[in-house]
Amino acid sequence: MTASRGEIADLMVVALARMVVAGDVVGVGLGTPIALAAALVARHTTRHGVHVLAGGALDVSGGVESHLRHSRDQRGLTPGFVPHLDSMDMAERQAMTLQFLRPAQVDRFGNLNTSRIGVRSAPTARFSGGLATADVPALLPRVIAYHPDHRPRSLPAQVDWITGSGHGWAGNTRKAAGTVAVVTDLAVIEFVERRGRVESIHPWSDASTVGENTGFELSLPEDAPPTPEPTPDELEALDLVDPRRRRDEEVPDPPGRDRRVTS
Amino acid sequence: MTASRGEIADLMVVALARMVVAGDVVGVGLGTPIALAAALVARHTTRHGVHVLAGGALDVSGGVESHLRHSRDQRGLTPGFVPHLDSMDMAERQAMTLQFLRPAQVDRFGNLNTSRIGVRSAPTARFSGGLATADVPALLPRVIAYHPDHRPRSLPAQVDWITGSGHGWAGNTRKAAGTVAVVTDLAVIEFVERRGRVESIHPWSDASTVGENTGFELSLPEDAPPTPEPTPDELEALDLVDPRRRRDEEVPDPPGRDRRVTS
Amino acid sequence: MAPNPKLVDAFRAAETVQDGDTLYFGGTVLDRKPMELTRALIRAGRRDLDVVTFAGSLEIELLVAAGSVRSVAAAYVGLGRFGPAPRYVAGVKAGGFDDLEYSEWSLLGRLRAASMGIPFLPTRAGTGSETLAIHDFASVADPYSGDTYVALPPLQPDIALLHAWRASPSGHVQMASPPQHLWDIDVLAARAADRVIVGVDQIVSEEAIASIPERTRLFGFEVDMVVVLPGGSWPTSSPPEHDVDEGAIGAYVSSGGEPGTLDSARPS
Amino acid sequence: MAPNPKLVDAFRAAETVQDGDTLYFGGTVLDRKPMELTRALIRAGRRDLDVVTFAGSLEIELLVAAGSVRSVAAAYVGLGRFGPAPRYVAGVKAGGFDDLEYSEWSLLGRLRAASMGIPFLPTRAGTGSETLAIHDFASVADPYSGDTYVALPPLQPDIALLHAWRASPSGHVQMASPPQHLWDIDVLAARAADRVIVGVDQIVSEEAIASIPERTRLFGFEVDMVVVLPGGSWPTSSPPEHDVDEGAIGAYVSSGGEPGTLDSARPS
Repeated sequence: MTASRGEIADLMVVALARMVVAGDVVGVGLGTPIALAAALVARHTTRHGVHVLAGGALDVSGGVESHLRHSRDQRGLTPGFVPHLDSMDMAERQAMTLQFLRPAQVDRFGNLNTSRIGVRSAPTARFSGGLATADVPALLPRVIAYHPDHRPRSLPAQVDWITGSGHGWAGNTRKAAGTVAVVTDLAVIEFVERRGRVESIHPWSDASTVGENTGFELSLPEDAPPTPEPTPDELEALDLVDPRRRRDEEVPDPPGRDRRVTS
Repeated sequence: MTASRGEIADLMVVALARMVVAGDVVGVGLGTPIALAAALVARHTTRHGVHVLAGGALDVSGGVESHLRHSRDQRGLTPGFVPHLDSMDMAERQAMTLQFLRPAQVDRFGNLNTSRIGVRSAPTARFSGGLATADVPALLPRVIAYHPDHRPRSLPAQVDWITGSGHGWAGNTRKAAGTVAVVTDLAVIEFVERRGRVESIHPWSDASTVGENTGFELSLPEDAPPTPEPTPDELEALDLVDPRRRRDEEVPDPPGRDRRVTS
Repeated sequence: MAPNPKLVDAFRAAETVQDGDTLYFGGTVLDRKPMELTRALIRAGRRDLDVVTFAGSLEIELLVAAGSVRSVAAAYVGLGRFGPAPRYVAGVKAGGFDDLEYSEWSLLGRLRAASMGIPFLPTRAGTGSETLAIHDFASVADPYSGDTYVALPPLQPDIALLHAWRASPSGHVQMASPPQHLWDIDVLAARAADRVIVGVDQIVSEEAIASIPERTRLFGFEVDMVVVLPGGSWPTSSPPEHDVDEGAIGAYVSSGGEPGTLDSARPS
Repeated sequence: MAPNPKLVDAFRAAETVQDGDTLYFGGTVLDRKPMELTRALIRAGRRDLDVVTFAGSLEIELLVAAGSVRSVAAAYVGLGRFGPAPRYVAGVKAGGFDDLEYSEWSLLGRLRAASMGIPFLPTRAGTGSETLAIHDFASVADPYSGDTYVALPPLQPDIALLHAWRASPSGHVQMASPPQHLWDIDVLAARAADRVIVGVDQIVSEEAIASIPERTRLFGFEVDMVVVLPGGSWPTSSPPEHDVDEGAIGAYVSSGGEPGTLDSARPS
């Protein structure tokens, strides 16, 4: 079965959005339209029982593009602006409850790498840096990762560099669960008891494809259900919050190269 | 010799102002017009090499009354407003350098009492509380006290309650000198090597009056000079910054009751 | 959408307060005091309250007169240029409640630790003060220099009660601009508290909030209840709506602290 | 009054920087980068700089291309939607300077500790991260719970270099309103640093500052030098003056990181 960039982006966005619960205050970082769209879709489908803080403004009406505007153009569209130090405090006191992160690698413990491949003094790859990736897994009640190019090097047994520590790390003194799930272009995986468990497989994939493209052993029930297609309400929300499909930008083109176009 | 409330207020203000040095950033608390006038006079006499933060606004032009206005009336008169938490940070990092405090009591070590007389559970007097009196002697490079009613119970050997610790207290890890001086309606006293030393005596007083009205032993040179009268420049500044003489409100009426009207 | 449950009346707001709660009262000295919410608490008969405020005035007078307080924690209680707070002073002298005097930095530092979500805030402020010693704070060694600092633990009031300019039904709260002195302490206390109740002079639409978003100081998700109380801070100020009613406060002082002079909301 | 010594040109400002200084570069990603001050540093031949920035972009590219840096400390270096920063990435891979990656909270927490004047800031942020471990921060036990926290020590750069909207001769600096995203980090870094140099698009009178005092973000006593540099953040943005010049950044990326494409100030 084949899937287009758009289908992949749509299903990833709604899969992330479904993990948002009423009352969540979702922080969205720089340059992650899938994360932003997911938070805004959740705000729509929960009928605004969710708040989204992105680009220093809260709940900007008008969707993804409005959140990316300059603040002077947001007057009339947002209830207010949040200085960055205030948002740091919100995270540390858990008034912010959730963040979506897009690392280069996620490993079997949910550890996240947004830093580098290889040694620090002479790496073979240097990513742009994780901003809060190192911080929020230890602060927020939960963090959810996503990766639009599910393959063994993206989901290795062990990340090359632990930028952000994963699920169930020791020493947290509040209810900070760490990275509780990763949504990829193939499946939805939750981290439970320090193990990745496949919750659902996207319609264009199957258990063996997911297993072969993951660098660590998954708990992968034979009867893992398909990830439900976007509902009419979700499709309406997607159109509302991201009519120009900024979310597609994060999916590689061609999606997943040649390994996924036929299942 | 006699002195009026106005003469006392004027000389106290200029004596305090003379201790301000160019580059000082002076924080002024609530309800202390003598402190405010002194900081503003110093700003004038140093030709603006001093900054005054009072009532949440910086360097309000127009003097004491302007600083007491509501912020909405200060537009056009101030370069800007300072949130209170920012001013706390300024103090702790010593970007604020000086504060004048008006305690109920000052003792031989420069300890300050703005809290109570007697035990905490059933005091015989309870003052309004010291706000930052407990804090700034341990934070700012220096603190200067003033008291417009110099008598033994105001300057006792030991304060009834140490709201703010005095000069030379142990444990300060930065250059926080504590309370370095007290200006009264009789004299200017500096605290040096944990001892009060009379620097000058106001024209309407003399050494024996100062000694008799102080509850602890002073270093009191026989030839202590008179506190210089306000200079023409200082008088001009006094008129500019406090034309309505709000500074007089802090001096008791009649000043010093009957003990000082004749020397 | 369902009717917004954040909009309640003062009676309902007071009902959610329990005897024995720790309550932060917003406003400073004669500005922005939540007077009408205080009256509602007293009418509801709440007792044994642990009252916290940075700089208290007439709200403390009413609570002390009503016998509602178990302790008062503050860096200042007084009536500003009108002098001492008579009921408060009499209550302290009589030992009617626990007088938990704070230094400014230690009270605000504890609220900051709570709003920052950190376990303690190290500071030099208050070193050597008997006022600080009341609280028996732990000390902490700076792991870099070895020097000793005061470790201020978080203070998380059960409820913060504020009075502000205006809010929307979803609970976005706006304050005057230019900002009134010490406004940010109200925001700090709200972020430190478990729950937040805000009385406002005006309820306005969400669109009105969005038209001047730079004046929003608290967001709906930080506010639990909004009570429409025009003049609810009377006789203290509420910018930009009204200044301090000096006549009313003078009359209170002249009466020797007769709470009846402050009984009703602002006369219109 | 004597002529105000705060107003200097970029040459004079760069002269006050020493080889080996720790410099904080203001702005975030493609906004408000002090590009013209950076060019002046390079023209002055400054070397062995320890560069700190929360989120760096083209200023880091210029400095790396010029061989001016000894280390780069940042939570992000990249060109935002234009992808990686080519010179920076090549420099890291070649080991050309020390790559002091920070987590967001630990870099900003260190600046906060400095601006708050406290010896360290305790935090849970970054626990378990190898990025945090680079810095070998001490840990501290919460004296109340006994739990262990990271103790972030103050970071006090020798100089903070910022680009802002406008300032007066006495050094009061104003920024756009509504505020641009992450503006407050520039203010934080300025308050943490020993000295502050601000390039501005406009120099205005003290009266102009006082006419909109609520936009003042840094005061004269916090600012050491003001340099009038219209377009001095080009090709990064400077609100409310101009947006990001996407064409110029695209040309830089297309050139494979040719610093000559960024050599001059904003073309008018």
